[in-house]
Amino acid sequence: MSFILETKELTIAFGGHVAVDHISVRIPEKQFTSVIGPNGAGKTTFFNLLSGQLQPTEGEIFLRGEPITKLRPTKRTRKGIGRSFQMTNVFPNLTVLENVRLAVQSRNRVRFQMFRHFSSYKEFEREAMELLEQVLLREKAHSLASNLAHGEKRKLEIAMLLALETDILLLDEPTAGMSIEEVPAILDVIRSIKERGDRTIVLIEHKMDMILDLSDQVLVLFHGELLAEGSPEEIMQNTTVQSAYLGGLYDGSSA
Amino acid sequence: AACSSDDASSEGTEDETETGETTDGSEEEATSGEPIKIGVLASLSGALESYGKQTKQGFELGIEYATDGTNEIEGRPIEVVYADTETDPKVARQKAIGLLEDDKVDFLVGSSSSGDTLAVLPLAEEYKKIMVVEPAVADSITGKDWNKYVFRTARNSSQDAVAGAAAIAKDGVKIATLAPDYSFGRDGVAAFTKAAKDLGAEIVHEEYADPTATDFTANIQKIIQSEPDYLFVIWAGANSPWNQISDMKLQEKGIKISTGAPDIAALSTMKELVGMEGFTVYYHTLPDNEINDWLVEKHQEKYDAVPDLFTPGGMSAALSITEALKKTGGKVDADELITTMEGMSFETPKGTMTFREEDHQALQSLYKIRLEEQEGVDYPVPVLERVLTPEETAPPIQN
Amino acid sequence: MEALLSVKGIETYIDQFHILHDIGFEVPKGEVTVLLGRNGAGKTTTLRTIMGLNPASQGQVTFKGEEITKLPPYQIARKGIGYVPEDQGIFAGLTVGENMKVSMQKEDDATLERMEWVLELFPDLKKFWKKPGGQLSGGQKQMLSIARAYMNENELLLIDEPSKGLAPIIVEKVMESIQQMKEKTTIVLVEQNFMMASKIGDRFYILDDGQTVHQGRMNELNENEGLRKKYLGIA
Amino acid sequence: MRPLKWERSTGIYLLVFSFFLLVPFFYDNRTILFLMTQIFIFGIFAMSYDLLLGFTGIVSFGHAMFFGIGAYSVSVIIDRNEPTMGYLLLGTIVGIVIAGVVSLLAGLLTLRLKSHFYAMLTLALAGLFLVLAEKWRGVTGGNDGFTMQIPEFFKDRGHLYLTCLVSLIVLFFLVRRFTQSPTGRVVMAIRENEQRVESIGFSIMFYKVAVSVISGIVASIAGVLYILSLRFVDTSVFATDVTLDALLMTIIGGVGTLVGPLIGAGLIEVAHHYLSELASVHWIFERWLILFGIVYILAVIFFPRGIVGSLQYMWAKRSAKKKSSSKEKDLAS
Amino acid sequence: MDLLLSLTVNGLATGMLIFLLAAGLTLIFGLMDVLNFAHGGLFAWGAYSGVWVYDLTGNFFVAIIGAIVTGLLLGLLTEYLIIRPVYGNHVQQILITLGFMIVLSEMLKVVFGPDQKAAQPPAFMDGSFMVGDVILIKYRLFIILVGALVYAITFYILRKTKIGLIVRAGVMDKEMVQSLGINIRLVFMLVFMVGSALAALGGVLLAPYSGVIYAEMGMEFAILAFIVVVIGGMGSFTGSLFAAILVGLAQSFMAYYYSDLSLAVNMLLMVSVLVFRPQGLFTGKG
Ligand SMILES: Nc1ncnc2c1ncn2[C@@H]1O[C@H](COP(=O)(O)OP(=O)(O)OP(=O)(O)O)[C@@H](O)[C@H]1O
Ligand SMILES: Nc1ncnc2c1ncn2[C@@H]1O[C@H](COP(=O)(O)OP(=O)(O)OP(=O)(O)O)[C@@H](O)[C@H]1O
Ligand SMILES: [Mg+2]
Ligand SMILES: [Mg+2]
Repeated sequence: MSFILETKELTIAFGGHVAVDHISVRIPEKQFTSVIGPNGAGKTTFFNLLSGQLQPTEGEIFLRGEPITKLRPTKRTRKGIGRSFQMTNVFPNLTVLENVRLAVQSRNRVRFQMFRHFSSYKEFEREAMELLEQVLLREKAHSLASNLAHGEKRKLEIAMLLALETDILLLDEPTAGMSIEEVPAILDVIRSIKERGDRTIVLIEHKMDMILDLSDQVLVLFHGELLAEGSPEEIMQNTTVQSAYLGGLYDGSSA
Repeated sequence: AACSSDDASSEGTEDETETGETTDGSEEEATSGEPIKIGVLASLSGALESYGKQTKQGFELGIEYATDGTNEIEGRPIEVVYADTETDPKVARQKAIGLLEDDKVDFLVGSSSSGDTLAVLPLAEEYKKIMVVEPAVADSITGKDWNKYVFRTARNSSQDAVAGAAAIAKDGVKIATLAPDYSFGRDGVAAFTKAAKDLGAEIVHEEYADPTATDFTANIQKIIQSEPDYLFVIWAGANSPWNQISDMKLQEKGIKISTGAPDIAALSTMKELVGMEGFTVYYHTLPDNEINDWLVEKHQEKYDAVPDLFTPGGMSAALSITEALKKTGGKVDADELITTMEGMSFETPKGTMTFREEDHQALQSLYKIRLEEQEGVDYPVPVLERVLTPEETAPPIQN
Repeated sequence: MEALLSVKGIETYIDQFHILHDIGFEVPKGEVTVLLGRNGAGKTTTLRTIMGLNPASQGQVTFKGEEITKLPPYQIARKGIGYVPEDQGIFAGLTVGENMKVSMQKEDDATLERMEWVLELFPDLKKFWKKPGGQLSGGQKQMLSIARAYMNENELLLIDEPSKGLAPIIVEKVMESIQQMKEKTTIVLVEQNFMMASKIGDRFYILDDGQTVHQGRMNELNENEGLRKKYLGIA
Repeated sequence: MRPLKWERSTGIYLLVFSFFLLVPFFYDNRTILFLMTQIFIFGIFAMSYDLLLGFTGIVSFGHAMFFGIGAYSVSVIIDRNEPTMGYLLLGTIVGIVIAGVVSLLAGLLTLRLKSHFYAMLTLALAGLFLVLAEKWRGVTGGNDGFTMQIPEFFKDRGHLYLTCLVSLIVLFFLVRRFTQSPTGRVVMAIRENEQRVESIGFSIMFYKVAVSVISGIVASIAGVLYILSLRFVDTSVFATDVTLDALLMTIIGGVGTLVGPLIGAGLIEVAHHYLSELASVHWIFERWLILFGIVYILAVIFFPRGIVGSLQYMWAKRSAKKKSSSKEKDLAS
Repeated sequence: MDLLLSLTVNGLATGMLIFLLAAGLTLIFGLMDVLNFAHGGLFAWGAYSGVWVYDLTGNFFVAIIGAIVTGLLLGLLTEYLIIRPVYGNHVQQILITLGFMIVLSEMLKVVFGPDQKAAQPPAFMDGSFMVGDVILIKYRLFIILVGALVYAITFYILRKTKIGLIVRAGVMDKEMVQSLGINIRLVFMLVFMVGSALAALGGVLLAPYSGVIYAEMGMEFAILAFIVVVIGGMGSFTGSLFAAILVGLAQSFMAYYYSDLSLAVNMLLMVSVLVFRPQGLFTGKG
């Protein structure tokens, strides 16, 4: 198994508070890795370090063996690390379609084209529409992103990530706040990517059934440290994880 | 205005012969009875509003005086159009164009700020119309940026400076200056320094302050250290250093203050400076002549106040135009007017003024004064020490 | 039992968009009423309409027999209605402590007591007392938002998706806390976590496209698979 | 659908512009032509401001700086040499280069930081330029300023009018094309959410600095034209008032609409012109500036998004209503 | 040594004066995040009404109260008519407050006339005394005192009450604050009124300091106040105080040692703060 992403002693401290504490992990290529851990364990921060939103105080990050620790988010995205955000993070006063189209445009590396009209890039629009279709947001294509309901924004977030077609997808609680009826559709999208087998997916979730269903590997963070690492089944059995994270709700396999 | 000097009347005859040569009877006919239009540019709003209003009121009274209330010169009625420049060169130019094109004025008069005036000067040349500058002071108006259509009834910076020097400079007197750090202050000090040195004085220190400053103590401190006999202040902004000069006890340290006395509103901020020797352009009690008496009386009657610093200027501008028109027989041809006005002397509330031939700057009297407290007046009153004659205050020719 | 809150024939517009068409439901005192529905069904807008944040253009909201439809939000809040918004509404620049302080309507013993209880419930908040709210993790923000609403003696709490982003163990705590409060406080809950909704809910309403399309007691829904399938698409 | 709509608006613009192009051929009132010229010049200037504020979300409190740079470059170079086209061109180029360099530096220095640093830095820089113009008296004449000759060609009222109008048209279409290009869209996304733009793979600095430079250059061209129309320069071209004018024109017309600033410039100049004339109509209007202030206040109340912005909004609202009501009908039937 | 002392005292006094001018803006712009270009107008109205009351009563303290009352009333009016519709929207704030600024300063001319007016300190504060070779101007000492007092009171209120917190919270999320049962409109209105009253106080205190008041003074000083608020770190009262004193001292020392640069001193100061401490001298609260 080859590893696409690797961190070495990755650490970040905010003032005195060490949010990510010497984490060394390797993310296997084209596999599905989940990250779980209690609130405030450092999961999102870990993502922020991987995608370059934050600079580590210590440690290094490698992408396919190449150090990327110092690169800005832009560069990392172009090198193939795409992410979605836990707190919805879209372009509020642009339409839904335009939000996604910008991501498509970025993937197509149309960056400094100043003299052609954007609408002459028909294929971008078509692609964006297809993505919106996938995440059940087609109807809202021409609404402003700020006018979406919460769950709809989450879907848009995912569509934007998919549009980038990066090799690595970092998903931060993609289905939080999504309705019970619509989660399956989103899960299907994620699953189909997984099944295509050409992408590396890293997922943060608190919904254990999803984790169990999808993951090849699970990382457990706790107070910024890597508490455990292993297959989903192993993790579920881990008593520390149970008491610190799961509590009583997942003692068996409740819905 | 009947007592024009001889050379003026001789010019008058010259004119007649000239018109005689180009006589065109029908044109003569057409012009008479048709109004003569004068466009007056002034800051009627904004920071210089009160100056602009003084000019305007003075001008109105000037026309009234010159025409004995008939508003007619040589059989032609006079129409005056006032335009507000808002102390913005762009607006000044826009309004001037409006006056020249739409109102078809024959003369331009103005304006309250040097910038506005400079922006309009080229139009005078372009449209071949006489422009009488009042009360803008920048030397460059009759200097570098001058053209032959430009006449100025206002005194310029150099005249002020010369007058200021004449008021205090003597052999061996040590003088320090304080001025705002922009061209008005810098040019003024340069001219003052020259004039003062010519009179034998020594300039021991030149201090420049931020024109918008509120705190002058550091500047004053430096002046104190230079130990002058006099501090000559050139100041124009609304914020003023007077309070602090008195707080810093300059007078007690034997440093006498001198400056140009401003308009009445600003005089009221100079209570601390009673006893000061300086100069002024005008205060209504200073000139002693009929026109001024008339002005004071009329002004009082009409506006319930005495004329202020720039009121006689406005009047002088009007009088210079009417005088010239009388000489040309009501004709407004610019070239003719120029020859008429060059060297022309005319009577004003400030006595006789003469347009110097070389740069069309009106030579005029200024007044050496002393500020005194007076019963019933809530500001220090400029009291005449000596009239500084036009010859004495004649500035260098700079164009 | 008398309804503490009743909503009748609500029509709400946001700008030119007609969002709610004829929403109506009753919230009996002492119960947990759950609003269910797809994304964009209008759940959040309903809560906001009750709070006066998106006032209804038609219809009535009645609280304790008094009409509050047209009141400004702060008066509605002062009548004893607390609100946990969907986006948490944390004041990012204020510390956790300041966030709590701003939300206290009174600073009496009862409030301090409740604060102690809340901090025990969510020890993280105590730990990060001086941290700006904006720097908290997603789940911590959610805790803070819930904690703030618990600070006042409310008769009615409107809670929008409390479990979102919370670790299972915390979800459990939140559920417990709601159970504990039920004696004094009536609750309207919007919740996508069906497990949680079904465990603590007494009564449910299903919204779709700005309308109430179904209602009933929670245990009916728990027992009736057909109903669940029909309205929620889950077995 | 979209390109079609775009074609139509271009057509309308062209129609309006060509109307203005014809004006000097049948209407020869110089006052009005001068007023129109000023509108075009300040239209260009306000448009450059809109590029910053409306499209990129960057606030500048010192935009006058670029205007002044253009103005002084041309006037100093012409004044020191000959009033020929060659020197005019040279002055323009010098102005553009200086404006470009200054905006580049200002952008590089502050655009990494939160937006109001750019505002503060430009405010300070504009202040320093003003001091420079004041202090470098030998060249600039200080606060009094100086008059200068201009090439014969521009002394003709019609020529000047047409030059300003043509510059406006060309710059307008260029800038508009820029805002509608893929790059322009990225710029708008930056306005919405900078951090997110980075994480979809665009580097924001490049875009922000680029906009800052383009805007500075366009503003300096406005400064050049201003000098041609005024034939006089003084330090007031660097004054905060000039920046505020651009700001007001942009806001009144509608931020982020590009035509808005042009209409705003027109409205403000025309209102100014005619309101100030009121003063001579009746003494009651002596304080006509109050009316002018009230225009601003009313503009915010009746056109909260600016004139063009509010019209667009109302238009969108109406079509949305139509849509939703037709949808309701569908449901009913 | 005497020189340094004298420059320092005078710089300090100027700084305090600037602080008084900026204090209101710290509340309105720093705390409430309202870009109020009409602030200078409130300030000028304070000066004019104060001087008017002084001329009427001859009592300086009554004049101060008069100015404060004017400030409160104008603040009420401004908030209600002008600011209320545009909270949270800087773009609209700029336009509407600039418009209102014009109205305010023109109204000033309508009511008090267009001329500048003289203003003198009351007799007991007029003049100066010498300590050694250092000249201490009485009125400046008074300004330092009032400045310190205003700072202390405002600081105390912001620290000890929830008002500061509520305003900051209200700026961040108005709806949420309301949902917590706070009448944020009322709070904003009160704070705005206090800010205006502080502006008016600054105005009336400036009058005898510079000896003259004029309608255009508002805009001139508003820009200075704005600079102070920004370099002080938006919304920080302590920051504004320090920034103002820094500006005062810099002006004083520059005027003495490098008077050629005194035109540029504010701008240079601002540039250096932007370069070396971009977040402002102090951040946030207090
Ligand atoms: N910018 C920041 N400044 C200071 N502290 C921070 C910052 N970002 C995160 N933290 C702290 O770091 C810790 C980890 O936060 P993080 O967002 O990574 O948690 P998480 O594991 O994603 O939690 P959750 O499941 O609640 O989203 C938290 O205690 C948080 O308060
Ligand atoms: N500000 C707004 N302007 C226009 N439309 C809006 C606005 N806010 C919400 N909507 C629309 O109103 C509908 C209802 O939104 P609401 O937020 O109430 O849904 P919800 O049921 O809470 O959804 P979710 O489960 O995703 O939170 C959605 O279709 C949404 O797009
Ligand atoms: Mg997280
Ligand atoms: Mg919702």
